[in-house]
Amino acid sequence: MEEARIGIYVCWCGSNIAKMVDVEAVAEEMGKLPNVVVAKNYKYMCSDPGQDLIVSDIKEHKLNRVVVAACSPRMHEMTFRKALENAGINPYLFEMANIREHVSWVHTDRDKATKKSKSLITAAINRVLYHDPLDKRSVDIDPATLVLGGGIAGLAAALEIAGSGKQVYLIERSGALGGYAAEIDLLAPYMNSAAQVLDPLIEQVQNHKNIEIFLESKVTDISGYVGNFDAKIEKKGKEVEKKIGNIVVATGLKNFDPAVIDRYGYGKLPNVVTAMEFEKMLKIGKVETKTGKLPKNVAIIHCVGSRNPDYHEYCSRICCMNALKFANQARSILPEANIFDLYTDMRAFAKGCEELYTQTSRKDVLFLKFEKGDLPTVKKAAAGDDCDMVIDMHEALSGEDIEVPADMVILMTGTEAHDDAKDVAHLVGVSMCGNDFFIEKHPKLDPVATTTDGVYIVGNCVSPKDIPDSVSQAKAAAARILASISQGSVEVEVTTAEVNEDICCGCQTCIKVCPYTAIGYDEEKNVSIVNEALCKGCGTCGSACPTGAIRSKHFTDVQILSQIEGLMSLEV
Amino acid sequence: MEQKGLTGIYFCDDFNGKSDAIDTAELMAYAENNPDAAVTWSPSRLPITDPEAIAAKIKEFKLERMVIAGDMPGMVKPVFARAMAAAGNDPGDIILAGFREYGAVSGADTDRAKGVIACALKGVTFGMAAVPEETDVNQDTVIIGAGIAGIQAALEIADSGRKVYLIEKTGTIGGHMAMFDKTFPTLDCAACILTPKMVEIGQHPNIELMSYCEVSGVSGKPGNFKVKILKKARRVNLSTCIGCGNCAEKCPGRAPSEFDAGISTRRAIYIPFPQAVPNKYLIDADSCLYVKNGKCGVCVKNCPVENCINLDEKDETVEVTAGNIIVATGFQVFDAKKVERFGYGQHANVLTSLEFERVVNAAGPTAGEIYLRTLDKKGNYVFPKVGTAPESVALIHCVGSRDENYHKYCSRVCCMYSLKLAHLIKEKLPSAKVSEYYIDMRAFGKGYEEFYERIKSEGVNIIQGRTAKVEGNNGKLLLRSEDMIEDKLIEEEVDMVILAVGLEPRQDAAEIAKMLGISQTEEGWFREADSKFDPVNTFSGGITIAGVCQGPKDIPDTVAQGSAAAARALQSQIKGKIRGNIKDIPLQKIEARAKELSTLEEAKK
Amino acid sequence: MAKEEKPKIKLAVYWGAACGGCCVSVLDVHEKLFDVVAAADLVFWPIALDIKYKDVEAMPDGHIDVTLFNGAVRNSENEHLAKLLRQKTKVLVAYGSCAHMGGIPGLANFTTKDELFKRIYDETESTVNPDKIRPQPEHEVPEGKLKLPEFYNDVRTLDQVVDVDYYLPGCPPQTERLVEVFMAIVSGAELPPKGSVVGALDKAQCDECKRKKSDNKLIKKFYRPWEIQDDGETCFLEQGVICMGPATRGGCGVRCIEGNAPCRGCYGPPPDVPDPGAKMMSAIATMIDADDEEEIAKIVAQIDDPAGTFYRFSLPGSMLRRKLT
Amino acid sequence: MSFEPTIVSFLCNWCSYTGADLAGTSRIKYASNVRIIRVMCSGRIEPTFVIKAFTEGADGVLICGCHPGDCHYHEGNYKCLRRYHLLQKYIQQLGIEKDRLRLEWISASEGKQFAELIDDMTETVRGLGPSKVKEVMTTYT
Amino acid sequence: MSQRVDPNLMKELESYGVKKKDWNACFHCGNCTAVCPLTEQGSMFPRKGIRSMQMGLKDKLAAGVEPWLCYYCGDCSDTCPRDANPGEMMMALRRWLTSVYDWTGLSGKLYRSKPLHLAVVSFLFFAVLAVFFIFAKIPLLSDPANVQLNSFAPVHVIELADHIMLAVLSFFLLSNMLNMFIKVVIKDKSVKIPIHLYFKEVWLAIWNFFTQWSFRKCEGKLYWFAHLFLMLSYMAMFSLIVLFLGWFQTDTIHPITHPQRWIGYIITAGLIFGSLYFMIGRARKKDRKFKFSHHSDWIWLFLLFMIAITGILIHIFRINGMAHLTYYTYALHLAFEVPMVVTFVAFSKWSHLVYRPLAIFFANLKKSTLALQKNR
Repeated sequence: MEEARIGIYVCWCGSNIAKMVDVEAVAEEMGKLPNVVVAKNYKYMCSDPGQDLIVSDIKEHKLNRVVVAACSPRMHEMTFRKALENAGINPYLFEMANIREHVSWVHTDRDKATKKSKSLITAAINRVLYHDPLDKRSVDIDPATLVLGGGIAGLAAALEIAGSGKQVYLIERSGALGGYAAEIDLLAPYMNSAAQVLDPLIEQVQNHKNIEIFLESKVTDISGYVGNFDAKIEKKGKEVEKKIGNIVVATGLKNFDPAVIDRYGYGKLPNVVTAMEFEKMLKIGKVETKTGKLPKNVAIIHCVGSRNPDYHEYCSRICCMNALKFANQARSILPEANIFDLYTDMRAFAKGCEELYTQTSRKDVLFLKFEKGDLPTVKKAAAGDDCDMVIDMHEALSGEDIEVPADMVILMTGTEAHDDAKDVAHLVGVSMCGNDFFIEKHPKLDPVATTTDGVYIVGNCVSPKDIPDSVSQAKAAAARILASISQGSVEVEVTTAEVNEDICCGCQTCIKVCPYTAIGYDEEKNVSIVNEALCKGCGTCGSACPTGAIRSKHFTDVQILSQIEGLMSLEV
Repeated sequence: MEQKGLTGIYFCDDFNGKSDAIDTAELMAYAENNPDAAVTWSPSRLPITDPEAIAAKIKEFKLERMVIAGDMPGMVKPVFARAMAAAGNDPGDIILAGFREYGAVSGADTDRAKGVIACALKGVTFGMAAVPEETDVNQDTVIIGAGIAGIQAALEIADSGRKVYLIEKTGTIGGHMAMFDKTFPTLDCAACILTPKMVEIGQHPNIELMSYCEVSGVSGKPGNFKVKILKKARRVNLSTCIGCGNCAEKCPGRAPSEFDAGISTRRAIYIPFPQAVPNKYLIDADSCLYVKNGKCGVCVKNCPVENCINLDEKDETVEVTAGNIIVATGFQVFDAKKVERFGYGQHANVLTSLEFERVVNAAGPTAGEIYLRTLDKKGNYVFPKVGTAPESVALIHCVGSRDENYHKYCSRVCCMYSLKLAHLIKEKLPSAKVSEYYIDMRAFGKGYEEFYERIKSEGVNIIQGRTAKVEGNNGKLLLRSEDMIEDKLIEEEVDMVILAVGLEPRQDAAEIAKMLGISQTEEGWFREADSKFDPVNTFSGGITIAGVCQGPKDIPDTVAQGSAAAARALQSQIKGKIRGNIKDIPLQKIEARAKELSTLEEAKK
Repeated sequence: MAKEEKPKIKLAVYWGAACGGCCVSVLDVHEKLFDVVAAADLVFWPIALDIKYKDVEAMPDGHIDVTLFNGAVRNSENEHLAKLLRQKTKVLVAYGSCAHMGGIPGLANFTTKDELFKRIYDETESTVNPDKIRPQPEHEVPEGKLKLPEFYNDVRTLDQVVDVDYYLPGCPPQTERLVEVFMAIVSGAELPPKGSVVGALDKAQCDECKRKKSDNKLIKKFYRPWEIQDDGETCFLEQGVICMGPATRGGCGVRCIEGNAPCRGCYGPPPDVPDPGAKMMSAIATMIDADDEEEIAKIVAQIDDPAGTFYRFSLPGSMLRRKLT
Repeated sequence: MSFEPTIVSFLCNWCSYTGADLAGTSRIKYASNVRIIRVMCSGRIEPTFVIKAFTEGADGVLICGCHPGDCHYHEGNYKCLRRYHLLQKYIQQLGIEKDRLRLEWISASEGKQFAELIDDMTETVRGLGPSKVKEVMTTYT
Repeated sequence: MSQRVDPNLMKELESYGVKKKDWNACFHCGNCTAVCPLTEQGSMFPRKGIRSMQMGLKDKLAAGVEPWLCYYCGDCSDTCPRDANPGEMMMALRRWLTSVYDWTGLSGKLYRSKPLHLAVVSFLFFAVLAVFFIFAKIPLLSDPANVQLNSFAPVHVIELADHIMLAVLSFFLLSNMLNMFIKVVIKDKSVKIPIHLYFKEVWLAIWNFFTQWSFRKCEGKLYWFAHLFLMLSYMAMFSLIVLFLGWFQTDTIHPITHPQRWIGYIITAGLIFGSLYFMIGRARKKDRKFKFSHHSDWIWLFLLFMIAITGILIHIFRINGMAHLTYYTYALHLAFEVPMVVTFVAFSKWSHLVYRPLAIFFANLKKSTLALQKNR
């Protein structure tokens, strides 16, 4: 290693630092430390002249390392790194000492503040000695995208990406596109026709020159990393291999099977139907009991399988609105019938939904509340009763135990993850939460990305949601993918971890430590391998490695240890 | 058409009588004159309540297909389905011609409504027929509003290497999210997750952040907009200000802090909050003594940088060109003063939820301590630096929402943020009694129901029953509610009441809508092109909407929309072409295209 | 014969604060001893040869080519000999764990000289010492002054007393390794840089370990080896048994693990690890399969003696080399 | 002059360092005894660093990370928490008072809490007196 | 045993003036109950009543007294987030309850059919006139200074008629009250009221009856005053006519200081003020409580008003010695009075005069009983 030649620059920040820290004395003293070639102080280091000062010193004094003592690196680390780059040296041969936010602005004793500044700068000098030049790296992105699932979210993502002229492979396990939306007649809250909007979408997808559709297919294997995945697709026994850059997982949901809830009598009482079954009746215009009569009393029961720890604790989000839609439709098709809606909380939260709730109640739909955990029971009516079934319930808003007559009971079945969600998760390398839904990278600010770069999760496989929210997510994923493929490459983290293969003993402690599945295991060499395209540089693996084989670049053991030495060197 | 059989059309709504509505009579006349319609009905000619009668009519006219036209024709579709089935037809042959669905909501949209009818009669969807022409697209994007939706959209597009003008009305980006303490249901701190994104915006080479700026005019056409931007006089030079704060120390001007939702004061020269981006000062003309009286200039004297503060700076207007515009202007909270009986503005400790967010925020005026608000010497409500903690707090849901007297819609986030606030109170004041009064608990999202259960188990008293009134009572607040589940009347005395105020469109939403030529819903939210499949597009080409300006939503949904809007822009930019305005397509063109499509369809069969 | 032409090297072996096992390990070379003797002259080996300290003192500086110093430095005699041998030796090798990192005797650094003496001279069950007599370093007798080596408060590693050229770790070092190293020196091959660890691998134990390993290192409960029925096949850590293998140099031939006992770490840490136990502590703690603070504390409580576990052979050689008093 | 302890503090970049910066931008005053070292994640902090700080003469060591669930890297702070518990047990075995090592969660908005934490820890450590670690480890008896 | 939900009850209730747009708008937020100044623990309305209406819990509704406790200030309707008009629903419920208590079924018929009610009123109106036409002898030589009203309508005859009417209507009213008692108290097995409480509570009931004290909690003091003044005037008029007609209806014109004169004036003022206040309110429809009017409201107010007006006219004519006009007006006066009394006192709106205090009485009884049980 060439001899270190360090330049130190202490900023006044006007009076912000200078008022509390004797910057001149600090600079002078620091100048005496070994390897320090230049030590200067200046009013505004971040200003253009301040940066120019660094650049010219680097050139003049052949500096190969720079320390700036000024404000928080969160403010200006990038600024100074750029200055180093301009001067022709690697931007990572730089360290900042924060003597504003952490010293001058928070302390009141000038001597102490000055002393603290010195030790912070000494630490920075000690650290920068061990800095390595690091290079920005990027990986090329294959412009093709794999979309798993041909439901509404998958279609939306595929169209958005293909619409820009990029290749999409759309995989659907069933024989048709459209998913659950294709089975629905009308959509709450505006009661528009699902088919009228979905059919053209499907047609567009089918006729799109950039979309290759694989029906009755599944992906059997995915390997690689962001920008460079290889997918094996099995289509009717034949295997195809595709190279892709990104993956959108839109595998959707399945409906809860109400047969497991004994009290609702599904499967035993002929006129207890699921939401999907009722949907079919509406579609063909025949809302009739099994004996072909028009029902006089229709009861809709919410939260079937949802909001109940025995089945699923979560709320399925879409059933309330679907129930209101059914109530409306039932009223329309059966003008004379009594319609009862047995709910827990009416979750009419989306645009236009509260209005639908109001509108529905205006149509003489009687809403009856049962409390969470105090479910109604459906039973056959006594012989001679003028209805087919009666529902026993405790009505929470009146406090009464009541029975509700019913000739048809519609169970608003909740949604749940597919049985094979685990396989999909394993295939694409995403994690799952307790409910078998996939986990997003960040539930708030990154709801479609996953911890695996290049793999996006959208729609109902993440959590139950309605069509607009699914579509938004699909397009959000598309945006991410479009941005990266239009760049052609994606920049990867510079300060990643790296494995010293001469030391690594293959204990595999690090592998599960990584939240990004960036570490793999090379069986042949018996060492761990860091996929730097996936690594985010948190350094946790470096700390977990028992042999010291993993190095967290820019936060290496020796850098931090010598920083500590520097910090303490002025203490008695 | 012969082989397809006869088509009947039914107008289920009659708009006549409503001002500014589409003229139903004109539409019916259009249908009657359309050769594709065998018969035209309306409720006055054929009542909608009797499926049997309709079936008989269908048989009588030998109809094989029905078009139902109206504002929301889906509402009556099932009755036709039954009638069609009864008449021996396939209920699948019912076509909805929904005017609202295609944005035909007022008399001005009559032509579009006719187009919808023409397409329906031809058996094709309007969306397929009404395809605007494509034009070249400018690669730059203008984003209006730099809340989390705007930030997200900007980063998505800028990361693809394209230029973004991010225009923010206030002095900093971050929007409402920056004001929050924690976010539900994960309870992560808003600043921790938002500030890195804000910093990224500030440092992104492809983003031109224009804070303290407003869009003052838009011209041009999709793909090539000219956007006039008013740069409000900041009076502090953005490039030389070092953010030291010396100027503010001695500034005599005071105004309520916008960032603290008005519960603290700031100087006339100020930085909206310590982590603002850009982290530079600005002068608020309304509270600056120099601007008002022409003398002061204390800030200039204290500024260590030469010529950084220019008190005489004037507003200026610049113009940028862009191919796409993303509107992410967000919302404002409901003015709780409107509900007099909750006593907001009359009692010191009736707070809005937004105010309380600032109280409970570690970076807020009380540094996160929950204290009771008191009166200062001048008679203003202030939060003391050290004060008494409330022993009991009540949260009231649905303030201004779900109420015919104010806003009919549900604001979507209040239930959850109220639960969150209840949790934060319990966390900071474990012995405090916390009650929540709600109508329906809308815990619908991922992890929300679980969160609700958790808050219940933390000892928060959650009561189903809307609070009717809050009255002052010897320094305490007495509120009255019916606990509908426990069947009792609750007259609770508490120290503090937090009103879960709803979200409403910004005051200037109409102005922006007009400027951009996009439409609004009755409530004032921006209207999307398709409520289901195109939630961010508008009927105006090149203009997308994202976030709460389109309707209330929580952070993840807003972020998703921000990205989705970016996707629309990116798609056109990558392709190099963008679709024009749907509203500009002449009726004849739609009719012709519908005919063409239906012929194609026939040919396929 | 060319071999004859080469002068024999002078070899010394010394036994400091140690159990003697290291010396035995030298003897364990068995028939190879002839090769050794053929190549080297043993000039000093208290356990085997009657050579007085005075004889050593009389040697000129640098007279001895190689000294294998085993055992830690516990008393003034050890220190004296360490310094003496350093003076007389060209290549001083810290031989075995005790000289290298302090070894088992180093565990005495958890206590003090006074406490030790109190226990040994007053408190053990077999002790009768009503007058609380302590060993005296010096004692006047008619014949003159009698001297006993002074017992130090600290146990020290060899390199804490003198400059060390090489380290040959192990408790005891594997004889094969010794022969290899010795032969390398004899053959005149280029020696590794000063301060290197020799006779051991850079890679840790796991590299040689034949047990089945996976990434499934999540520990809900720690077991002492006798608390669990070892399946003989799976990685000890994956069974919840603390094994120092991943943080210990290989080279011993994973003898303990082969014998179905977890590694205790006698070979010391891999290269570039500043503190021998801290890395393993970090790794082990990371493996704990709990996020809840209470649960974590409960699992950690199952490790009775972390310092003794992770620094069994290396306490004096670690950063926190002794207990504060 | 009363004893002025030196406290070495390891802060994660995303929450705690930002929180400490916020204390600065908000001009909240606190004791000058703390010396901050920035790491990307509290999951990077390993026992070696803490031990090193003590042997170099630190009277106290403070580790700060994001609140549980807030970690920028999802779960690094949990790893830190686990290490902290084991480390505590270890240093206590060697006679270092447990109050000399602290782990606290500081979010980006908790500038004031950070300042209070520093003041509090400074006082605690001051009460414990100077650490003997450096002296003991460098003097052989 | 659980009750069967019956949406058909609503159809019945709609015929008593419940509006469809009201009852099906309610989404149960509890605002109305909480905003009502009269609700208290154990007696909560209007929401629960609305719930029972929606669900068709007929027995529960019939046994409830809550509708009677409401004086209809309109707060609930003003603040209802769904504009469901709970106050108006309470009003309609009172009509329905009146018909429930009335075993003859007449009440329900009058309430549900405006033409029928108008027909009955008209019939009685003309019947009275006919009776006068047939039986009354107009003194031929009328002395302008001495109007002989008692010759035209002999006091004892009128008094006799009064008493007969009193007996008949009292029978109906009392039996309805008994019916109410059975439905509200006897059938309610959950509360066993000790006899002594009846005596204790009755005083409070009487106090309430004469002051409508609980009404004062509602906002709008003028409303309370008008209501109370009208009620007291009516009560005074009623007792004068039924018990002291001989004293009240004299041919001698007393001086203005005579109690007969000023009592008469006060009563008339009360009737005029009250009925005008309500009629103007109902005509303007501005106030929430007056927005919707049932035909019974109008018929009743009109009759009351006409009774007062004709009363004044009789007096004026009599003082001025305008004998003929006095006699005709007197006939008209009775022609208004009789249908009012017959249709309203026992079968329609005016019966709330007894039902409401009775309801308060019953409610208090139950409350005290529960309090007693609790203390024990």
